[in-house]
Amino acid sequence: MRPEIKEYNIDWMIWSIIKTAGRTTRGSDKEFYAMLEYVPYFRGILDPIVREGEAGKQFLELVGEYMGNIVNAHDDGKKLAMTTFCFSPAILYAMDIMPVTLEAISTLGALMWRRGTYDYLDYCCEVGFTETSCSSQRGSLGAYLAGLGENIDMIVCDSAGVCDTNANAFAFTSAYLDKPFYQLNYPPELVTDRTTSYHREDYYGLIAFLEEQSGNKIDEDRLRDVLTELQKQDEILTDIEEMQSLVPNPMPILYNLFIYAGRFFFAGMDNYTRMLETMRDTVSANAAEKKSGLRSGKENLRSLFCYIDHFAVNLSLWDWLDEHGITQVGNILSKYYNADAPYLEGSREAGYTINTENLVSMIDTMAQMNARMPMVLSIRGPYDAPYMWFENSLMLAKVFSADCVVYNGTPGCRNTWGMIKPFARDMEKEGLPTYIMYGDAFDERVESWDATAERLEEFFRVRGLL
Amino acid sequence: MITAGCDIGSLTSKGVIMENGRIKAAAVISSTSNPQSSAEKVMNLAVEKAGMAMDDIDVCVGTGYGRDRIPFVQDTASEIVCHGTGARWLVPGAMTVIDIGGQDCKVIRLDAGGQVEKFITNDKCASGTGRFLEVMARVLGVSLDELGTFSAGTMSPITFASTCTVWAQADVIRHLNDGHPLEDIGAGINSAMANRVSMLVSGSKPRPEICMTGGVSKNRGVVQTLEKLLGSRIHLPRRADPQLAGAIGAALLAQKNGRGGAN
Amino acid sequence: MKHATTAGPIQRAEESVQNWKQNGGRVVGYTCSFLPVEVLSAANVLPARLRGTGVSQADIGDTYFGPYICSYPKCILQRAGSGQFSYLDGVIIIPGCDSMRRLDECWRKAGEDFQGIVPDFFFHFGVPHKAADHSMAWFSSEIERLIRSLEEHFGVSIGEDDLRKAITLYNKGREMIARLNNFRKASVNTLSGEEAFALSVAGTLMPRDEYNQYLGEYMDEVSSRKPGLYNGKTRFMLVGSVSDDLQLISMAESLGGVVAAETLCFGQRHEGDLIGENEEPVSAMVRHYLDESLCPRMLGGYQARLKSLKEKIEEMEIDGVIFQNIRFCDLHGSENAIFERDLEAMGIPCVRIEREYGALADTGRLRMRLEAFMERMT
Amino acid sequence: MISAGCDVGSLTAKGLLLNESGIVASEVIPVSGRPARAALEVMNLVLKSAGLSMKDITHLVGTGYGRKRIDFAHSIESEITCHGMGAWWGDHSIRTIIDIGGQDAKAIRVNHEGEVERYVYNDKCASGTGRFLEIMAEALEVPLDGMASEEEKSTRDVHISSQCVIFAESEVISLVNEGVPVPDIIKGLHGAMAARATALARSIGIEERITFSGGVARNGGVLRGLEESLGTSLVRTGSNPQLNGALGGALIGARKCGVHVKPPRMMKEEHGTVQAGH
Repeated sequence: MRPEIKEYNIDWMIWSIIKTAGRTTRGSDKEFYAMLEYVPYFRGILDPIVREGEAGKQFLELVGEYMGNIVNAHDDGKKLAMTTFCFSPAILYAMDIMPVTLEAISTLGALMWRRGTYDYLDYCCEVGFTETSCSSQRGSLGAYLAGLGENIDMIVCDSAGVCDTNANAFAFTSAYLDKPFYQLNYPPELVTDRTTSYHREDYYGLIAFLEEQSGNKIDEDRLRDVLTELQKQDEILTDIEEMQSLVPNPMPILYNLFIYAGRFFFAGMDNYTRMLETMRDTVSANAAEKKSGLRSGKENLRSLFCYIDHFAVNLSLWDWLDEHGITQVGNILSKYYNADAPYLEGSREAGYTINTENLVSMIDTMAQMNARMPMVLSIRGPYDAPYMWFENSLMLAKVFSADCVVYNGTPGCRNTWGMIKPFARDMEKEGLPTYIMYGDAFDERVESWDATAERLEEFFRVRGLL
Repeated sequence: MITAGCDIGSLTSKGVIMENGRIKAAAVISSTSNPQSSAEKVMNLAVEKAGMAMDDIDVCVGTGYGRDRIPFVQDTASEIVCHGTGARWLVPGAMTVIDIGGQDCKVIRLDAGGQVEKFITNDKCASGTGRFLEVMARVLGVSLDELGTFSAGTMSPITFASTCTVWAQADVIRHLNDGHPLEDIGAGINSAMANRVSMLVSGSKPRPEICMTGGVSKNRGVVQTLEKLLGSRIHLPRRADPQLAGAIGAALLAQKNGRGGAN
Repeated sequence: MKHATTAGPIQRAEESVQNWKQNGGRVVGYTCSFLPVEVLSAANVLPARLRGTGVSQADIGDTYFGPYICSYPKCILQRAGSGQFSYLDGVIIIPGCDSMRRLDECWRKAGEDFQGIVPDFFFHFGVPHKAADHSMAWFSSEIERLIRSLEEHFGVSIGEDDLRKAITLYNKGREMIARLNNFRKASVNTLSGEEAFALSVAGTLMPRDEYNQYLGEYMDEVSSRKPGLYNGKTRFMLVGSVSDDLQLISMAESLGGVVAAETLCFGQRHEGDLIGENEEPVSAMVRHYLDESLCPRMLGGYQARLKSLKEKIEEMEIDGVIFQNIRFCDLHGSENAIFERDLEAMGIPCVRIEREYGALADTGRLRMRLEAFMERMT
Repeated sequence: MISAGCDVGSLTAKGLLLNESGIVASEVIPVSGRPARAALEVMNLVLKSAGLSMKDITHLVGTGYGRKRIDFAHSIESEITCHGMGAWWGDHSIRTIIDIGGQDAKAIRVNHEGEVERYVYNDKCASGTGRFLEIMAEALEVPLDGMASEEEKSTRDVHISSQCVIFAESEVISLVNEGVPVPDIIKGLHGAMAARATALARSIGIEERITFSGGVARNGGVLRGLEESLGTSLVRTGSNPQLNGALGGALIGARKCGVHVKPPRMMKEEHGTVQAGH
């Protein structure tokens, strides 16, 4: 790691950048664009976000608030829990614990910095965490292993049984930094009784752990507030998803990022609800005019990203798709399987239902909801088993009438790289052209974005999609 | 006593003849596919330079990939020990040795007495080896020495896929096609290399003085970037060609252990 | 393989699998040490752990697995695809790690291109990553599910007594292996690591009663050896990823060391301690296989594993520990790093190697490391 | 009508001219330095041998790594489309094309019109590309073109296990040091390459018949290895497999001028073998 990097605290660094970025939008457009001249690289992310208008501004504030919470947690007498994107932070907020979500912070670094998060990625390998491990954690984990982040009080992950390298990153950290550790572990099936009760039991274990580590007892009213807010958020999401299935898709492409980033940051918090409301207004306005959400206003192609997006180097992926008139009808990160979701028609049992009647019903709700988080739901079993990755992706492709499927992940993603080839073959048999991207969503050194984009365009052209 | 060290590497073979801790003569040739003939070739060359005959050598120690097929040695020792010993002689006071050879990259930590305390070698993809630079230089159509002059001093070294040597070529070619200046690409290659190596070095908890041996230590670009990444100075051998470290170490061991060899 | 003595056990075991088959016996292959083999044995089905050895090309493995996957499951799939497992009456896939659990899909999908490589009995056996009460409960329901499907498919019935008998039978072998390890102690030192490992590999193939007898005879021979046979050799312990052939160990020993202990994804780790014989068999197996496992997939168990590693090092008077992991094995790879950190701090020399599975790739580099490691210790 | 295909790869540049009745002329030169220059060089060369000049070309299609630098091209096409078309043209029964070039390997499936149905590039690793063989040939001190004939002297199987090119190289070197005969090592290398290419093709589902294209297809050893691991004999179109990219480009160029150039009469298999083997 470069010595100069050792001078900075990662959380504070990202926080101050985002906070400042948030302020830039307060002046006039003229002022804003004049200011952009002074941040030649950072404009690559700031400009597109701000161009999304109110929702973009709210998103910046959301991120700023999230990072602020981390930086100020200990001063405010709150504990910090290191966790993973596919773990719903709602329970932490309900217990007044602040989440430090590695993948979210890795993403921010990968998006914002010219040198990405290379120093942190590599530091993990320096201390012996295998370089074949997933870059989504390494991108920020390196900072915490090097003592360049806020001091973590506890570690919770929910990827055991779903993704080894993810879960292993947290187990490694707990052993390396000697921090208390709890894992939610998922069996290779979804809706059987034994598994439903496993979800529940495991979640009670989590709550016991959180109570012990934070010294806060779980509070019924607080949990109810959070779940009621979640209910609202799910309803808005359902509305948006209904409209996403229209042709053309009225949703601005960057909203995909806003939806899941916001959910990973602030599930069950009202600031996220406000952003969703703004977004719903825009989408329905577009829908009313039968207008595509793309900047060009013209939709040439509908793509389903069956796994994750590409985060390295600003917002290049979304810019590129937008330029080419390709809309994104979602990816594995942006669907949460509330039983009322439009895509669960016919398989409602796969979803969760929010029940705020009493503490037991609410904890049960949390457990079943968390069991349906991105990746947790569909990567846990063989991809061709009921409710798993293939069935899910195919269902989404149909409901949102996608023309093609694109896989993007990281070389560290053992669980999908172990099955993506047959998965793609089966998709093609269903008549859906399927493309496998070989880059790394968080590390441009694996394949430069230009090379990735060139291959992507080649696929769309050669397969006659564009 | 006159001793010799013979280091048969995968790409180059080196021979050194020493008398009482001073180099009398040395030779470097590129290895043939037959280690035995490489060894004979290089030693004859060294002996010739020293103006003596093979029989004048009291003890000869062999090292390197081909060490077990050198006919005329009394004893052999691993690259690690030889490079450690050789580096300590080349840079007295060296506690951490970075040796980048053609096929691998070693980091050796020595104790005060010059014994190997801990070592790491590059198991991963080969982008941290001398071969990486050779392949890249060829793609750029420049000499290895020229490549070495492309240091991070240039304005914008290009970031490279440091994951696969040969794959990185695709990127190099793409940058060439996009008309990027050679210097920037070259600097990028050197930084990719340095970055790879720094991961290995930092992982070994280096202690000063840090020194670097092996052919790549002649590459200013790599050394400078590496110093920047490690935040500490890297000492380069002056007493002899840094490529000879292994052979020198072998010759020194030969002297230390005398006839009959080590163990 | 070099000496007949060490090739013996594995060859012998492979032969007895074929004999079992020829005498109309059923064989079910499995992929990981978390399977309670006693269940199969109770059904009079021979459990044979699948090995990936002897594979020289990965054209079938690479067709279905992606590039960033451990070479071990690829080699198993390669053997399956080329019909080398056609004698199996069933396969049990255990999601020991992400690479291994995808053998499920890849094997079945390969069956679409290569006829007859997927046996009718193809079972995905789920194993939790921790040993809490509820995960033990789930695991025992999974064992029950396995029992039922075996009964159904093979038309057998597996009663509590059958399970008890099987447990007793396997425990006998476990006891003997424990005694076998005494010959590896510095004070006795009459058994090479290569032999010991060959014997434990044989244990994952042979019918247990036959194995117990064979092991007994073998030990009689060993006990007749002159003590101190391997004195003066550097005493290694080998730790980490799967290794189901002798090459790695025999190389370490060919350099003048003796591998006095190992804890690998394959071999003795499977045996572990005895299974309680006086309690309800399923729950006894659950505790043994889930609670007492030393596999890094049991997340959060680092301290316990470090402890047992230290004990082994002391008991066997180990001079140095060789940590190895197959590329893409993150579970062992990264835990090896912390082991190394903590053991070196206690003054125990360690070396860490990353390698490819199978016919030892570029032996040169491996040898160089091990030689240097020995030089460091002497 | 004269249509041209200019395929600027990472190691070589190819130029080909086509008229209504078939191939007029073709050239292959090594790429050194800037691709733009190589493109111009090879086109001038091929025009010269055909006694034509740039302005005689009705439509020129550029393809290959350097395609974006070919400023005199009328249109640009992907290597996939060009190699697919070029290989299929030689024999319309071809449905799967395995192409191994200097920088990458691809498997392409085409329909009865020669249009691409599915394709895949090699994994993010260079083993299994032309560069792999090149580096190995150097390590073994055998000329690249001599590899295939060397292999024929092989007596026993050697397995090359390392996935990484550079480590495969050090593996090869230690094999040599152990005294393993070079022909056996070469056979092992060819086998390893064939295995990777087979896996590539299978992953998109193979449809008969299959042909082997690209620079490495000139290596009879890899060809034999492929037929072995695929368990079927490959189509030898007789044309120089290295030229398929440029040929496909020229064919597409011709189609853009509304001309469908008739395929050559099928060459005799053994004649093809000689070609492919050489």
